[in-house]
Amino acid sequence: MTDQSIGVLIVSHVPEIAAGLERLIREVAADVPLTIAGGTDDNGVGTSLTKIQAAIEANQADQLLAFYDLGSAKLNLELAQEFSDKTIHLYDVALIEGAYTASALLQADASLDMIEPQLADLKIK
Amino acid sequence: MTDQSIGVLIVSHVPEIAAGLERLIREVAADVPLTIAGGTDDNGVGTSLTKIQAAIEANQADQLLAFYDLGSAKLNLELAQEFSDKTIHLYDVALIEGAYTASALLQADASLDMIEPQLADLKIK
Amino acid sequence: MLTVENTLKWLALFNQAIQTNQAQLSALDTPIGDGDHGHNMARGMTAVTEVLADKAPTDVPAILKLTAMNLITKVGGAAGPLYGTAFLEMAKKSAETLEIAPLLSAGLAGVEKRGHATVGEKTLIDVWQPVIAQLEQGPLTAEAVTTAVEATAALRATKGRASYLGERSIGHVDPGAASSGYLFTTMLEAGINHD
Amino acid sequence: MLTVENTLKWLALFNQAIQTNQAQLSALDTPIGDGDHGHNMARGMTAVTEVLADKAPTDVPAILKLTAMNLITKVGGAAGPLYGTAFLEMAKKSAETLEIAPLLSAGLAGVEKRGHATVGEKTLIDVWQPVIAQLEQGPLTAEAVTTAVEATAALRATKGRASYLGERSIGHVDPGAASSGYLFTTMLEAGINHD
Ligand SMILES: Nc1ncnc2c1ncn2[C@@H]1O[C@H](COP(=O)(O)OP(=O)(O)O)[C@@H](O)[C@H]1O
Ligand SMILES: Nc1ncnc2c1ncn2[C@@H]1O[C@H](COP(=O)(O)OP(=O)(O)O)[C@@H](O)[C@H]1O
Ligand SMILES: [Mg+2]
Ligand SMILES: [Mg+2]
Ligand SMILES: [Mg+2]
Ligand SMILES: [Mg+2]
Repeated sequence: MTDQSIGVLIVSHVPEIAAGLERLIREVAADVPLTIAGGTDDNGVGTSLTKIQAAIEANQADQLLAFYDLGSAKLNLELAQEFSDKTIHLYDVALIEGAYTASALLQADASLDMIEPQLADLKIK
Repeated sequence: MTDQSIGVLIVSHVPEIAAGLERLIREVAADVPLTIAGGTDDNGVGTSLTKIQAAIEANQADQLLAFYDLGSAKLNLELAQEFSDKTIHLYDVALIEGAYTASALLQADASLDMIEPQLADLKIK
Repeated sequence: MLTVENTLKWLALFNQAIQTNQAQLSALDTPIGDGDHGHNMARGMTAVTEVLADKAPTDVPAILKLTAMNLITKVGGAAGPLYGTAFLEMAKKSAETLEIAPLLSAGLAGVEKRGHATVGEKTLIDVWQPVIAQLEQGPLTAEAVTTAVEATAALRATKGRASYLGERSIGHVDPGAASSGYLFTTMLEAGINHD
Repeated sequence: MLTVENTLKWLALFNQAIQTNQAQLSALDTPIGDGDHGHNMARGMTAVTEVLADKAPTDVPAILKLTAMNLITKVGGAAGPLYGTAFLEMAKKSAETLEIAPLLSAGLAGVEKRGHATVGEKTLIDVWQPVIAQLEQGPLTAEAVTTAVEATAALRATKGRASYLGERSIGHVDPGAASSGYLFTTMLEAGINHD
């Protein structure tokens, strides 16, 4: 149903936000490869390069659309991007609204060319 | 430290997102009156007018800055707004980034006049 | 013309239709939404049915208001505040008239205000609007209702969850339009039509 | 000029300074951030110290790289990727030269790239940049370091958590600038200065 080669990666400072957003998205995008990294290694508020790398590896897709909440998550995401073989597209958009939109569109078989203009409207960072 | 008459109200379709966002905000805005309404009455994915009204009442402030994730939360928020005596300002901005910004600024004693232009930059709905 | 009797009959038939077609309504909500519209409406109408069985109000405005409050608080999705507001506005209007066209028209105005939506956005409004237009001129037919429901397939959604899909929302019937289809076909079954 | 000996001494002294001033660094992070900078840096430097005690590498590039990897993975806040990238770039550069000014300069370039930031944005960059400028011309003094740290109070933050506060970030010393202050005063204590 969806192009399994494109997946979604969610990075939040808080484990509950990442898990909750996955729950929200699963209702509209059951088949999209989606992995999350929330909080620090001990589930505190922050981000973890190790968790981000694990989420990248665990994702079945080899091309990822990545979303994050606050700036320091982006710093770690970009580090992970440099270390990874996968193609990671990083979007400076609203986390919840952006990840939801991209996932819903992927589920409906939209191409990256259709998704990116919609994400552009959500750019706030 | 903060103007206790202005509080923050968070409405999300998912209980975990609302609770996680409260956790994120508490790190930077310990003293801001902040209440949340997440999910349906049985903690499913959706929104509940009853939960929103309870969060409005539980908030110590009588002026609330309200943030939501998806459109159907806004429908319930506006109903709650009509039923409530409090002044509720509803912002069509990115949920996480908007509520975080407003709370951090309230904690730093910023006035509504200072907060609203910053929120305007986060408008995406 | 609404009476206590035909209003209660209408709501009972609408509840039955929703319960029977719950799976279909949720299936319509799957490709362009979150797949819960049937479940949401069934939860709301179960609550309405229970509360009406408990203490049946003896006037039309009270029945409509009780329906509204239960839909608002029990549905859990966008349909709750929307149908709830529709019944709330109909309840208010019913103090003034019991003719169906102006009542539904007041309800539609409530939906449009609540949803910040208008005709052509692929929502239940696209069924309410043609239904009311026909009722204002003469009797409504079940065929006209079905036609309006099916016509939503061609529309591109610009409100609600389906709007996130842009172009990809085209080709699917709107679930809220479908549940409103049942609202109007059961209204006809209850004998309520152009007066 | 970095040697294995003075580099290890520098990192040990920096760790001590961070542990001693952990509460002060977190306090600086409270009005304009989330109050964890001291905790973050202490966690990172504890990991660095443990790993260096475990197996002390015998060349400067390896020490710097090990420091980088532990800061990147253990700090948990923005400071992790930033200090980590700084040490990683210094490690790379140290294959070429062991002079301190060009090493720190490579580190600063890494921080600027990683943080998409430049001088004047109220970050650690506002300490690194004047420190390097002075080292390029002659010996660095502890006073110059302190002056640079304190000068961040007057700046308005445009990067990191403090940037959310806009005008309200003015009047507070930047926590990352303060921890970098300790990095450079301990560097002097370890006997590392303009060659
Ligand atoms: N803003 C709106 N204005 C009018 N109708 C809307 C709006 N948003 C959603 N709808 C209607 O609600 C229906 C979806 O209801 P439901 O599935 O119960 O809500 P949710 O999307 O919250 O899960 C849509 O099919 C559409 O007809
Ligand atoms: N984009 C950036 N560029 C440069 N420095 C930054 C950036 N973001 C944050 N910093 C620095 O990091 C410090 C905060 O570190 P820390 O408290 O550990 O991170 P966090 O904000 O994630 O809790 C700031 O005081 C600032 O010096
Ligand atoms: Mg739905
Ligand atoms: Mg729903
Ligand atoms: Mg911090
Ligand atoms: Mg932090």
